[in-house]
Amino acid sequence: MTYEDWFRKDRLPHIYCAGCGNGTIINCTLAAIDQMNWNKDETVFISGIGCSSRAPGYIVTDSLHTTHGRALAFATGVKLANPKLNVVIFTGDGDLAAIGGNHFIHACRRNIDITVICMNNQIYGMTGGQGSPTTPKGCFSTTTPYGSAESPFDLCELAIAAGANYVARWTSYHVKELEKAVKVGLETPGFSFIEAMTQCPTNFGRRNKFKEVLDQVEALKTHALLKAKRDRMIEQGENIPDDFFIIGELIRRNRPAMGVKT
Amino acid sequence: MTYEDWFRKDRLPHIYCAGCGNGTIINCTLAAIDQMNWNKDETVFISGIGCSSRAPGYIVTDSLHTTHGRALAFATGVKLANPKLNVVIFTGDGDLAAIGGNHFIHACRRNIDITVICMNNQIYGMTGGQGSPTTPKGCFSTTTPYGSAESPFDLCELAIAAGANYVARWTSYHVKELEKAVKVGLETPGFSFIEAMTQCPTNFGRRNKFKEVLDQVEALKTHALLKAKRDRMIEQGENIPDDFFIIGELIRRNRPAMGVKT
Amino acid sequence: MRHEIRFSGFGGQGIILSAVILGRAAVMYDNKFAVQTQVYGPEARGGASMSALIIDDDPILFPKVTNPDIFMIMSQEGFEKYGANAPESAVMVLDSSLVHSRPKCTYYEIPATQEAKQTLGRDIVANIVMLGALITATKIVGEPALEKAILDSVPKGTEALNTKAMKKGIELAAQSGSKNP
Amino acid sequence: MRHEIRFSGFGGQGIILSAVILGRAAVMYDNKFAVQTQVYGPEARGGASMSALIIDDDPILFPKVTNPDIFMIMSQEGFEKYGANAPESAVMVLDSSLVHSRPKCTYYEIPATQEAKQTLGRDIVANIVMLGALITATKIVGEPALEKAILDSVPKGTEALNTKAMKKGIELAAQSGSKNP
Amino acid sequence: MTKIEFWQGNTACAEGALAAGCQFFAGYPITPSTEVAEHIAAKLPKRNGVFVQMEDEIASMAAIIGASWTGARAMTSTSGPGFSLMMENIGFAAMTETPCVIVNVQRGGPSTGQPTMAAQGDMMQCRFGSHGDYSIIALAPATVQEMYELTAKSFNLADQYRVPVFLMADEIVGHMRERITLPDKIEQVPRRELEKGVLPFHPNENLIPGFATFGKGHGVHVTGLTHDERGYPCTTNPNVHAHLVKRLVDKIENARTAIADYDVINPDAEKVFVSYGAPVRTVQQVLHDRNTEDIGFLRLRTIWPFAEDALKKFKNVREFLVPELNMGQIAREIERHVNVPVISLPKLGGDLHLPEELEAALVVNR
Amino acid sequence: MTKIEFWQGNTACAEGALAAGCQFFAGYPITPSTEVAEHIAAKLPKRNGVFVQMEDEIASMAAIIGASWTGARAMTSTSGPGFSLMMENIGFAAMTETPCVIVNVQRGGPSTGQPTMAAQGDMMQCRFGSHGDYSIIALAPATVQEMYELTAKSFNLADQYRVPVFLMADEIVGHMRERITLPDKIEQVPRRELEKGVLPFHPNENLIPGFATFGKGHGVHVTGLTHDERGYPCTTNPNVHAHLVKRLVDKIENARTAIADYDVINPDAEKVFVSYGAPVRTVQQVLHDRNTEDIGFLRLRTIWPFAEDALKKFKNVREFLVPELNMGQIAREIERHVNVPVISLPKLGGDLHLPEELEAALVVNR
Amino acid sequence: MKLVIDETRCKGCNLCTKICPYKIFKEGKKPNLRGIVVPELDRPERCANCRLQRLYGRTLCGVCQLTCPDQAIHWEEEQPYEPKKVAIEY
Amino acid sequence: MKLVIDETRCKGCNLCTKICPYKIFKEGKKPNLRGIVVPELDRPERCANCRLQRLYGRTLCGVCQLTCPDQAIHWEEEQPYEPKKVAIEY
Ligand SMILES: Cc1ncc(C[n+]2csc(CCOP(=O)(O)OP(=O)(O)O)c2C)c(N)n1
Ligand SMILES: Cc1ncc(C[n+]2csc(CCOP(=O)(O)OP(=O)(O)O)c2C)c(N)n1
Ligand code: SF4
Ligand code: SF4
Ligand code: SF4
Ligand code: SF4
Repeated sequence: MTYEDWFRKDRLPHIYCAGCGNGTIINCTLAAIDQMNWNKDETVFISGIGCSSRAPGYIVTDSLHTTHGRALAFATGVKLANPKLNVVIFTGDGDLAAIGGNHFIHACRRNIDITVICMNNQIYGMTGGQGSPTTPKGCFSTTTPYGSAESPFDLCELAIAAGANYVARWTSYHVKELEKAVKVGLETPGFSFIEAMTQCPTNFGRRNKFKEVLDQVEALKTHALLKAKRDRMIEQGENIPDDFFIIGELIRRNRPAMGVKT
Repeated sequence: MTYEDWFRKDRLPHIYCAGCGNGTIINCTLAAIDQMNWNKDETVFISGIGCSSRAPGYIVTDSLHTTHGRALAFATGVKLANPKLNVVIFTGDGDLAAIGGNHFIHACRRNIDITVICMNNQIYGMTGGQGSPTTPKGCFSTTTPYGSAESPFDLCELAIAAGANYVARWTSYHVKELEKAVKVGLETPGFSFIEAMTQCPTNFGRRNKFKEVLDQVEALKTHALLKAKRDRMIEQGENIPDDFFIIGELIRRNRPAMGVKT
Repeated sequence: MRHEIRFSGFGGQGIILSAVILGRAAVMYDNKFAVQTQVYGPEARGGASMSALIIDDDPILFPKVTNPDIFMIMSQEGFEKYGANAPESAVMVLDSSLVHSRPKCTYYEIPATQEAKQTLGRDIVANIVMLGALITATKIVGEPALEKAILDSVPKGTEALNTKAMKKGIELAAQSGSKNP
Repeated sequence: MRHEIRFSGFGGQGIILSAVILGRAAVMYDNKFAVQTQVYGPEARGGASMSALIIDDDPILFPKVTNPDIFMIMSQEGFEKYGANAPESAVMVLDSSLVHSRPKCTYYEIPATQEAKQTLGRDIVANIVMLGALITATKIVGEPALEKAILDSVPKGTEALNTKAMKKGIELAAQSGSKNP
Repeated sequence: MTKIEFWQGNTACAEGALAAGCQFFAGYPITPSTEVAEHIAAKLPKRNGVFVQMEDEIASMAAIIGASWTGARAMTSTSGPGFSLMMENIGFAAMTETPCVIVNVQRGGPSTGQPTMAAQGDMMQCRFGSHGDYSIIALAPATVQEMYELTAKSFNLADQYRVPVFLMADEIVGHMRERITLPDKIEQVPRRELEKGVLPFHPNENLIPGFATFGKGHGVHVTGLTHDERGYPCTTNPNVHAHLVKRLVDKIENARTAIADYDVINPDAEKVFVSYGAPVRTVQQVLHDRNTEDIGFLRLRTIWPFAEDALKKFKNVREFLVPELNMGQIAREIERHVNVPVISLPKLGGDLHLPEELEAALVVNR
Repeated sequence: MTKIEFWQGNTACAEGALAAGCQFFAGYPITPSTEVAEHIAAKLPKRNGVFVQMEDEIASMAAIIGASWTGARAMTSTSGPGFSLMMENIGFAAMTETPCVIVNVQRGGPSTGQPTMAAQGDMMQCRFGSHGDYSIIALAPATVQEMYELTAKSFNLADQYRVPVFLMADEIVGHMRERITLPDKIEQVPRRELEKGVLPFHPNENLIPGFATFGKGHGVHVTGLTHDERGYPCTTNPNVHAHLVKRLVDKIENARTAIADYDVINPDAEKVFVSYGAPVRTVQQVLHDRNTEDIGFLRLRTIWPFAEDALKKFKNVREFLVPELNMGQIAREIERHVNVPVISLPKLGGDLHLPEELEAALVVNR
Repeated sequence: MKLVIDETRCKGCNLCTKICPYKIFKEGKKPNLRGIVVPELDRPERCANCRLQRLYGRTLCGVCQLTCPDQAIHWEEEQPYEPKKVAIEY
Repeated sequence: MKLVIDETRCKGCNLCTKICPYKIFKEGKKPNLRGIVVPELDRPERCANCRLQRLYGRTLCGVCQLTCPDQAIHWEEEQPYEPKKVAIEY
């Protein structure tokens, strides 16, 4: 068996634009899941609304494509009602952190035993490129035509402050690392949050000087700073540029969790 | 002029139970405001729903008593539409952190120039004593009849992770410190968050072995740990008991803010 | 026969519990019908609390008390708000340790709070004293029914105290007898 | 006279912009009425994109295109989905560099993409070439109107290129002339 | 052996749910419904069920839908403001045909209004409060007994029709305590599980598809987007949408008669009361006090789908009188179906109509 | 000097708002309304107004209410799912009499449904979607021209009646581009500011109180709780509640005739179309193609309060035909008011009724 | 300056009895007409604010006033003004 | 093992051309029938997985497959199986 067996092949190709990183992240997630020896019949994928949230529709297991922002609340119901089910959530930055922010922090607080993969493309893809709460300052979108004036969230910081047991960030470039992080997330009891920075060539790239898909992937790669390196830089009093983001495992702990399979 | 002049005297006494700390926190807030030389006509109090959220109704200025959890979203509209107005929000732990959690983190992220006073009584007072997202583990409420099984939020940590410029925590016992913290909050541009731990004798105290109001205030006092002391304890490898909470100024910084009066 | 009973006092006296106990006695142990209602809301905090009970041999249709014929009043404010207009045909049992006024109807003066504190050592059972007096004054439910309903409703370990309180009420009502204005 | 025009091609060809420009030309510079509509949605991603335009001398009531009499087709998939059923009375302008099939109606073969890339150096203006051809083939709006509408709509600095593209289309249509199946 | 109790309406509701096999409750406190949640919070854990207090009503509604897909009988309870917040996910439940029970103990609105006072102001909202066209089932209890029975019945209807079912109570019925007789056993009509080989959204002759419980190997995709019978999104084909939405509506509206639960009293009368919920009690009192058969009474327990046939049972009716604790919401619906005057008798503010008030309405000559 | 443009409906809506002096827009993207927000995001900052993208639709609705209390003309735009989320705060706006404009570019529901296809499925929801009794104003544009004009008009109505006003557009009207003639100037009817010495919720003869703008020294307390004329909570007095809610409803319903905006065409006809929004266009086409006066047409621009008097203008009517992009929501309302058959002509799935379809409905003999 | 408790506002919570550094507030004994047991003042002349407010021209200590949840504690002017002569107790 | 691109899935994003450590994927030149320019394979025998998957009994490298957003890259069995003889290029 390989991870390809988890795809609902009759629905491929998916609706994602050419070069969209969402497909990559689904691959990495399924590759991790494939290593878990999970029963397909006991695995459920859940999502909200957005390009990213279409992912469960391409996977053969039971899946629940819900309302915008509410995936984690639905997932809480599924997981608490039947802890035997393995529950994995796909979400986007808008879905998770704009309209869904409250369910996000509460699911972290409850530390419910699910794994959340956030495809953070820093934009609302599905609706055509509006600013999201992770759009970097100064970036362009259809609702920030003069450059975004608001500060973005650091979703991982938020998850940590709210109580998640496992938090990691990688990018669509770091496929192997991402796969591994998802696997650790799946293995860790309690709430696991994996943020995957990814390219949206259609709506982010096009408006922010990334002519080609490859340019945006390159930018993700070059602006990603390994946590260990960041820590070293801080120690040495080095300056960390504003537009860098930290990648790596950001927390792994053992707070009491809810809905753990017994 | 004294802070007493800010009360809408025709509405006193207020509806709070005997011994409820909310009245104390209103006093401290108004005492701080009274020092700001603010024009009453340019000051607006806003709140959601809950005992705590009734506070604006007792103050002579314009005030907006909104829907449960939404005070900060309403406040965002008021402040952005007219930055000349000084905007202060009263809220409760349920209002702010249960139903209102998303607006809380987004207001912090935007770092909008308002001051939020959260009367955290660790319970839903208005509806008769259900558990809230700040009810400590093991505590009793009408919806946690076997002791709360969920982990509570640390609201200050959350505000910091989300981006607030000023964050402090005190209690209804520390009236002078609270007054001062509110004042600093009012003076700091951007989002200021002051968490005031307080007693709800009727709904928290009664169910959690605090026979008298005084017992609960005493407990607040003895479980409060000054930040400086906490830092010292950590340094010395001392153990901080689970049921302690940190008081003091927790952050003060200068991230870019929105809606600042010009 | 439909009887409408109004209970009033201040928060913490167990006004609502009194109505619930009496209703329970009627329904569960006297095989009657009863409907209990009360005033909710933050406005009920602090001020006078009120509860109402209808007891009838037949199913109760209209469930709200509009013309109470029995009153149990445990505070002066409660009297003013909910008892002062009692019609002459009514019967009122009042806690004479807390209510200064007197109604225009037949009434029983029961120093319930005082007795509860002094004789029984716990003012919390004043309402049970009042209930004992109430059934003595009105025969609205039988003593065994009331006693069982009380025992169903009070915290474990306080059964004896509460039974004693009820008996005390019965005794006080019998002693004092009814008064007319 | 009501004319219904259907535009199709793939994403990125500027199919929708073409319809908008033509509508704008009719309304703003030829004082006609026009309604432009299109297909939205994620399902429109990747596959054939479609836009429709009605041009009339009188106000347009029913706003949807049901019987197009003019087609501008820029991809094979677009032809199959939106052009294959064109009635014999229609006129179709097709990008012969990308559309392999031919319709049952009168048509113009315009190698727009090829010309845009080779002659004009930017395949992005293929749709403008097509528009030039379209008005030549149908006289649906005048050339000055189209030119102004194009200049209103294209990015600053590309005006000359776009005008050239339009002229190229006019030229190609005139050269190739209409074909009948 | 039946059992007598003296229960609060909200307690009876909670007990009715437990008796019906409710295994999952998610809720958020709100007056005057909170006692339902509180009672269940105490009882459900002891029966191996799950009680969870969510962060808000949106999440509560989401959680019960999620739980329902694992096969659990799931419920939430709320009142006006919370009900308004649930609207988006109620539409999702309708679209995905998720069985679930929503209790609304109605209070005075609009907005925060009168939190502790009774109303029936959400009767149109429960039918039309979410966007788009859909149908639901709504019941209204008038006694504590019915709080118990109709709650239990709600679960059966939800499972049978795969639809959100609303128990539209009011503060009076929710908060009063009264005598209740408990039946020995509540009949449970379970959901029909999807058969292997059948598409997950392929309906049977009653227009209802089998339920593809999560974890049972169906590999079902559930989405709030317009979907075909496989459950796959299909959002630009007008026929698929029209077909789906029409089925969602028809499966309920066609079953109108089967779902209808009402009493027809004095069908030959010329003046006929129509009532549901707490005002039923006043009408009953009026009829009892008059002790004649000249006044008719249509007592509704099912509100939606509206039992329009029941109106026709009153052959001689010259006017319908409709006392409601709102501005005449169900009176509006009655107006659609009859050609005689419909006299709305609205009462706002929390008090129940007094028998005198209804008597007075009877003597007016129109 | 008027100006011609070739605009998209959503652009025209945004421009209409700007022309009406909209100074504050809070919104959250959603198809098919997003272009309204996008256009305003580009334009408003240049006019010293505020555009803010909120975290969700609940917050958007809250923000425009907050902004409105500072005196700003404030608006949001959304579609079905977002509209459902706004319901609680819409009730708050109604209860606190806060002028504001909500644009709903309707798409196919229920739930996520058909995000890119047209519908008119939220017509009942905009009237009844929040809990409790209240009234609102709703307009429906059928052309790009009306997207502009009725948006502007919405602001005037909102300020005049102190009520949330809904522009109930649909995807067809919102997304199509068409010719539009811009008037020189849009008349702005400002709010009436509260006079000193008058209680902030004391109404004038039209049942409308003066507006106590924040920052102007009124010291007003605004609450969604039932309140007296001082604005103070008063939640257990039935009279205060009944009086307040009745006024909130009456101030709109009594002004029904003043607010009504409709065209009566061929009033002597026996068969009469009633229509609003995009289907108007098909009816117009049918009437134009027939070129006779035998078919009547009531073209509604105001939907709520419902212009029941307009129905009476058709003296010879034998049946009303109501084409709607829903299951017959406004047809329901018409049924309440007339005694002739009301033929609902529902169309779901996103396509507009074809002229042939309406022609066919005309020839059916009932 | 004279320390007073407003009996129409006090709800008898007794917080003042705990927090006054001079222990000026003592639990009351008898319920008033509203059924509330209002604290009694024990030699209020010892209050720092009573004594020194005039001198410093601002509110001193004031912890009881800030703490009283029911806005029941304040100071009234005394006529004629007499500087208090009680020594501070340690 | 044989590396293949599924032309019915590939959308021509060219990510594979960037991330393959062996530079096996080259930008294609001609659009296919769907209008998509699918990359070409340059000496795919060099692919680590092609060569060594059988040997190790698990997928090796596989970065192109994981990265391809359109699930267009996979390996097919070759019959008969022939261990590749191309040396690894550094
Ligand atoms: C309640 C509601 N509001 C708005 C929308 C419209 N909407 C659909 S997807 C989306 C944003 C998605 O952004 P994100 O989660 O970042 O996902 P992406 O498409 O970028 O993967 C929005 C606003 C909706 N469907 N429902
Ligand atoms: C949408 C909505 N849900 C629920 C409620 C009911 N409600 C009123 S106050 C409250 C909790 C208040 O708790 P908190 O904010 O902690 O304030 P406190 O009363 O403890 O001061 C709740 C749940 C409501 N009014 N609106
Ligand atoms: S819009 Fe962006 S996120 Fe959505 S499929 Fe296209 S590239 Fe991916
Ligand atoms: S219930 Fe608690 S929070 Fe509310 S007024 Fe009483 S003591 Fe204060
Ligand atoms: S603190 Fe205030 S309310 Fe409490 S007892 Fe003292 S004076 Fe009275
Ligand atoms: S990465 Fe996949 S979709 Fe992209 S060009 Fe390569 S094979 Fe095609």
